[in-house]
Amino acid sequence: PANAQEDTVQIGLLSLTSHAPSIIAEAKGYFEEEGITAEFVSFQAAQPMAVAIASGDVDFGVTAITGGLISLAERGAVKVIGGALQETPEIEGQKILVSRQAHEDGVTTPADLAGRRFGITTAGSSFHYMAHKIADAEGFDRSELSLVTLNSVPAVIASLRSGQIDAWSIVPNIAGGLTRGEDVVEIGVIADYVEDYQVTTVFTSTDIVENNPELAERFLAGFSKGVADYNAALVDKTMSEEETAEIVAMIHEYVYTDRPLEDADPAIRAGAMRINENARLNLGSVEDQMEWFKSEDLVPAEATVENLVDTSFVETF
Amino acid sequence: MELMIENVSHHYGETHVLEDISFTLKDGEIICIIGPSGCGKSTLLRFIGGLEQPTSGQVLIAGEAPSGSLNPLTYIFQDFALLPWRTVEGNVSLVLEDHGIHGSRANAIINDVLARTKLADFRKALPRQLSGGMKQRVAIARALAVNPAVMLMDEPLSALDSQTRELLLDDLVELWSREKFSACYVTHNLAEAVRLGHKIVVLSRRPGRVRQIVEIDMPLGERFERMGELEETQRHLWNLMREEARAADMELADVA
Amino acid sequence: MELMIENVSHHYGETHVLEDISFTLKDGEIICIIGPSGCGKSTLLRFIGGLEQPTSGQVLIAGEAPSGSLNPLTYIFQDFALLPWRTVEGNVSLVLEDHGIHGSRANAIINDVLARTKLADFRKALPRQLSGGMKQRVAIARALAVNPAVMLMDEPLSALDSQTRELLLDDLVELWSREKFSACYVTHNLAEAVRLGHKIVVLSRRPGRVRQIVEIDMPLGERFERMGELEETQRHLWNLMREEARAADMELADVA
Amino acid sequence: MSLDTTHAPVTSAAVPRPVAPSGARPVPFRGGGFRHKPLGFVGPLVFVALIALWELGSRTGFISPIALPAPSEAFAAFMDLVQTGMLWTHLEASLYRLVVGWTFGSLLGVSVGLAIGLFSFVRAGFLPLVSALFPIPKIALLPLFIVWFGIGEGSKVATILFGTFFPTVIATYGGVDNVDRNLIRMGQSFGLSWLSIVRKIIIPGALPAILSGFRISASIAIVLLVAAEMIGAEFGIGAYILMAGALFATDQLICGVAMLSILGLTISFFIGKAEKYFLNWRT
Amino acid sequence: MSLDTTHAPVTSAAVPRPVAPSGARPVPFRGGGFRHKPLGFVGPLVFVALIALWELGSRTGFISPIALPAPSEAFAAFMDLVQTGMLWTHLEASLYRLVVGWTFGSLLGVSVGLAIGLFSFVRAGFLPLVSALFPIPKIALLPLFIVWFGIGEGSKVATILFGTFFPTVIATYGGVDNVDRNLIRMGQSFGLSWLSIVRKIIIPGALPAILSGFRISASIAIVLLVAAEMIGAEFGIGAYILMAGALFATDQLICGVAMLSILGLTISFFIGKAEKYFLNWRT
Ligand SMILES: Nc1ncnc2c1ncn2[C@@H]1O[C@H](COP(=O)(O)OP(=O)(O)OP(=O)(O)O)[C@@H](O)[C@H]1O
Ligand SMILES: Nc1ncnc2c1ncn2[C@@H]1O[C@H](COP(=O)(O)OP(=O)(O)OP(=O)(O)O)[C@@H](O)[C@H]1O
Ligand SMILES: [Mg+2]
Ligand SMILES: [Mg+2]
Repeated sequence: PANAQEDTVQIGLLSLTSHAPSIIAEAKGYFEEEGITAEFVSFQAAQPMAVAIASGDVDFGVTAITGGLISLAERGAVKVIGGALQETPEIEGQKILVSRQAHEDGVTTPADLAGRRFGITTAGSSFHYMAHKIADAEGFDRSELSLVTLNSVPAVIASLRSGQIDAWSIVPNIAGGLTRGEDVVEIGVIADYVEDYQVTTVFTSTDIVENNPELAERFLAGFSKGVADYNAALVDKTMSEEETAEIVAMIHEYVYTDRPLEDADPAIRAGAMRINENARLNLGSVEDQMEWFKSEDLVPAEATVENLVDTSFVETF
Repeated sequence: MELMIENVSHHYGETHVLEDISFTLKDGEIICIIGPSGCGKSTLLRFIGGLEQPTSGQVLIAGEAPSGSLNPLTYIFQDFALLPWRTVEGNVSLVLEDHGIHGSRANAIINDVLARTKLADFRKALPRQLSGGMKQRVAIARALAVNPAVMLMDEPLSALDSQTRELLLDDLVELWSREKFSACYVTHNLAEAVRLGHKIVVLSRRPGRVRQIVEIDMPLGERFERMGELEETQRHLWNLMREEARAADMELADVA
Repeated sequence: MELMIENVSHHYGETHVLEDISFTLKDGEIICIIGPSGCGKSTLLRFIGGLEQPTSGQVLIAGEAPSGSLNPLTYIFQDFALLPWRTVEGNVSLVLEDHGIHGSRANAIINDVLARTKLADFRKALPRQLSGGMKQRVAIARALAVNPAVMLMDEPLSALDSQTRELLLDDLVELWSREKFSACYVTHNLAEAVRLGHKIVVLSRRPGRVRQIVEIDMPLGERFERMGELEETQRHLWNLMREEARAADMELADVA
Repeated sequence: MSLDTTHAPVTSAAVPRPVAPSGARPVPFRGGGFRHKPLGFVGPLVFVALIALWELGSRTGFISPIALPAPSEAFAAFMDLVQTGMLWTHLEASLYRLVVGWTFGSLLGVSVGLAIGLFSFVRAGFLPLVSALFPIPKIALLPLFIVWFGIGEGSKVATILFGTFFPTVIATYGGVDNVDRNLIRMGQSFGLSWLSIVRKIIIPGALPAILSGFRISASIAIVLLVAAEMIGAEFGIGAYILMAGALFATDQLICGVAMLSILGLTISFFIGKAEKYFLNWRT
Repeated sequence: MSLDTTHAPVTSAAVPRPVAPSGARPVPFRGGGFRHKPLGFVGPLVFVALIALWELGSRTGFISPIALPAPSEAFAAFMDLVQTGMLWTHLEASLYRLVVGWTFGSLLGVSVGLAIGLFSFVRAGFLPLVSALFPIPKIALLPLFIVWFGIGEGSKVATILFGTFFPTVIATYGGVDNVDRNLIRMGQSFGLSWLSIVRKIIIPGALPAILSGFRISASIAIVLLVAAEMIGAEFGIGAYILMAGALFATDQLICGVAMLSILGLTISFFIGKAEKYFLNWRT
């Protein structure tokens, strides 16, 4: 519904394809249709983005559920209002990778990961969660995975390629880039360990949820149109090649900017994962993640899903 | 204007520095204070100038300072105490500025005192360009600029080599002859004391007590020519001090 | 052993410091070098000790150093040059260690020289605990430890107050009387020069030239008592130097 | 001697006392100010007052819990560390890195600094290099450090080593340059060998400067601890702080930061002691 | 005067020349060493040699391209920056942060330092605080800085401001403490007012220490640039380096690091000039 009122919102962005819906929505004028002028704020990592939303510097963002996010939600600063990236059975999902060295050493299935070094960015990150899920499912103790905190994705990549860590798990488009080289081998998929994993969510500040819920609704509306285009173009591939190329070009404005479009194009297209239509949220997955955070003492024991999620905006399941 | 030092005693913490010092500085008179190292001469001079206060006893002023004296009690320091970042001129004007003397009035004073100390050519020089003797001349010029009633001089020549010292001693005598300022002149050098002092106050080793006050009547202007006659006084002073000086020299500083 | 200074001239970059200096230091003789500030006295002494080399001319040694002399040409410095982190004893042993003298042999030497300089009680003291006079005594003890043939002294007393200077002057005369070392003694102080020198070399202002060599025949031991008689020599030297000293003092250092 | 009348010696007791005329007044005192009264009690007082105010602000909600946790919460986080025994694990890991990195950085730094101070050729060749490399932030090199030294202790120790090396070099050669030239000349005049002069005069003379260089390099080492523990550190105070930052556990963050501050003060206290001990010859 | 024979004045020309006996030999020279010959050419030579060796190592594959890019590649990255005009964008962003952060940090630091140096109460209260806060790595506080100062220029400038504030405080009060007490006493003895003494004696006297504090704080500011630009910076040399690190673009990384080094040298050159200008009164 077109709105007379114009609002400027700051949207936090990481240079990842999973943030494409916002980019598309902005470029195609979906936000404008909702009376929203979107401004993007780039971040190098999800954690500062969450803090920036808590402090009111940024209005909306998309990231994985992390300890930092839950911690901020517990303090009444941020709320998850929708879902984004999710593992679905029909689409290629996150991969489990090992270094060539480890592979030759006999790590050929995730069950062999016991006693191996698994790279994560920070404690309480999605990588941390996935690692423990693997351990739980394969039936070895979580402590048998030795987790190496490397603080940034590039550091993890460098460590994996040089064999300084044995394993990692990551979204398919990055995984694809790595396994194409010599140094990294894929040994499994996360979907086998986490069912319908809600990888990333849309979140905003509690202030907006409480005092300006209508803005959040309009944002989600614009965002959802971006999601629909993204899925059509890159996941379901139902769009014409021409339109798809246009979408890819839009994404390239913010992602893989360091390479020319020709090089970035395949990287953007490869292994795109589904983003939930209408920003639907898999509450079951969220609950499972919350349980895991609590079991690992990464969030206060009194943390609840109710404090984290506001279910009034989107459909949950 | 007269200064009276009355029963001054002083302790620095545990150290007993001065004990019951009394003497009077009359108008136009130069008193030399001599005594072994560490006997409290500099401390005493700081009391006289009001820079520190003694544990007991007091320093009194009687009579009015001459009109036009901006700073009746004026120091000349052993280490010159010139501001290294100001020129000769700037160092003199420093002490005028706070009395609101600027511009041509200041200029006139500066010209006058630099001429009297033979520094007219060095107005724009920085202290680092000057020899020790010249630096002390600047300090004297600065002191003259405030028209002092009493000059308080703490070993003003001891940082200079002996030839320069000789030259400045002559200059001091000449300055005094023109304008009879009073002065308290602390020194280790007995020759200086007998050249300059109307009275010589001899202090004992720490705690400093007045051992003797020696008066010399010979006019200052004649003393250079008649040094031979003063030889005996000097020897007398040396005999008074020799043992004390030796003992003071042999003292171990009790720094842990 | 004799030292011959032959036609020594020197430039530091553009600065012409010394010009054609020649004289001879005989065995057992004390030569005093006087001259205005900056005329190159210290520089000349460094040439004599082999610490620097003149632009032209040379310094020659004739004859053998007395046996047992570890360091024939030995300095005593104006600023004492004691290692502040070594005790009195350690400062003396410093100059023995490099000659392989350790343990009881070193101990015997140290005992001897400390006794001769009246320092026996201060063996374990650190320099910072000592007065200036005591520090210079340590430096003298250290010099005596190497049994020098010639002592090279650069204003050894000028950092001391005049009473201490007087005391040390007596000690130097006493040391010389017991053991007739030769010495080159640089000083600004004419009184010191006439008290200690067999010959006094008077240098002119920079570039330093020999203006005159004055000989004094009176035995050193008698000079303190007969200072009056030396007054005239001293005055003669002062007349030689007065104008030059004044001009040297008035020089502006040409530091930009 | 007609004019020169030396009075008969009079003892101090007999020195005539001046009698103050009626108009006499004390000399004005003008030596006040510019001197520091020791007010040791004020420091702790200010600390306590600040912390009390902060706690009060947090309790009343004046200070938002997002902006800053209450000091009591930070203290609770500390007690947690103590009770779980993690304090020692973290401290041990960090101290190991600090000690190894700092020791080797300092040893290397002192050696290179001495060489620069003693040999013209080394100075001319290395000094520009040192000046050029000094201002490089070590944190910028972390990606390379991972490649060069791996993600184990190597890169962490190397970060600290590099950080401490340069200031030590600079302090050391500065110290050598400032050794009293007269002492060196004295050594030469007594015919001391080159080695003796270096060992007995130059090194002790440069020691004060070297020690104050240690003070600086120690504080740099602590600052670099966080950067060093960015790469694959499970334990360590820096890792603890980074984890607290990632989880936005501000209580733990403040607790970790306070630990670093205390560690810094402790080290500087010990260096102060070392200075007292080694430099007791200074006035 | 029988024994005291002053010879008739003889001019220097007439001074009898000693004649060297045959056995005479020159005094042994022992003043060598411990003096620095200026060997200005060696520095650039070493630089050039090192870079040539490095290039050679890279070309021949002796130095793995993962470990270190060839200098020529880093230079190519630099030329890229120049050609795309990004150099100025990055430089401008970084310089703005440096200048603003450093200026305010220094101004505040000098003011607080003067207060600590002049007033016993301030000293007793603040000095322990300064010592406690100084060793805290600013990077540890980044999460809080985002909350406090936002993700805009605020937090970047604040990082640099905090980093420069403390060393400036310490340098300044140290400078005030070291002002020759005799000069202050001289001022008092001439009856100068408190303000005159502070303005005309204490501040100029502390200036050398303050300027050398600036030198330190400037290099700290550069080191902190990378940390500051970790938070949501699109442009800036630090951001460029971080981005290069994230992409493992080692050529860009080395290029950025070299730019920081040059920036550091440039700033220290200018501070040297300022010292020459303001402290020309020093010997
Ligand atoms: N501010 C001070 N605090 C403590 N002790 C002091 C202080 N000033 C001086 N003293 C001590 O008081 C004694 C006398 O010092 P003072 O400087 O007055 O002696 P002096 O006679 O001038 O010595 P000198 O001849 O060496 O100049 C010395 O022992 C000195 O250590
Ligand atoms: N190493 C040096 N390099 C350049 N110039 C020097 C050096 N040493 C001394 N000079 C200059 O040489 C001149 C003579 O110096 P020297 O120290 O020998 O004089 P001096 O007669 O001992 O003076 P003073 O009486 O002040 O001790 C001075 O002008 C001095 O500045
Ligand atoms: Mg004194
Ligand atoms: Mg000299």
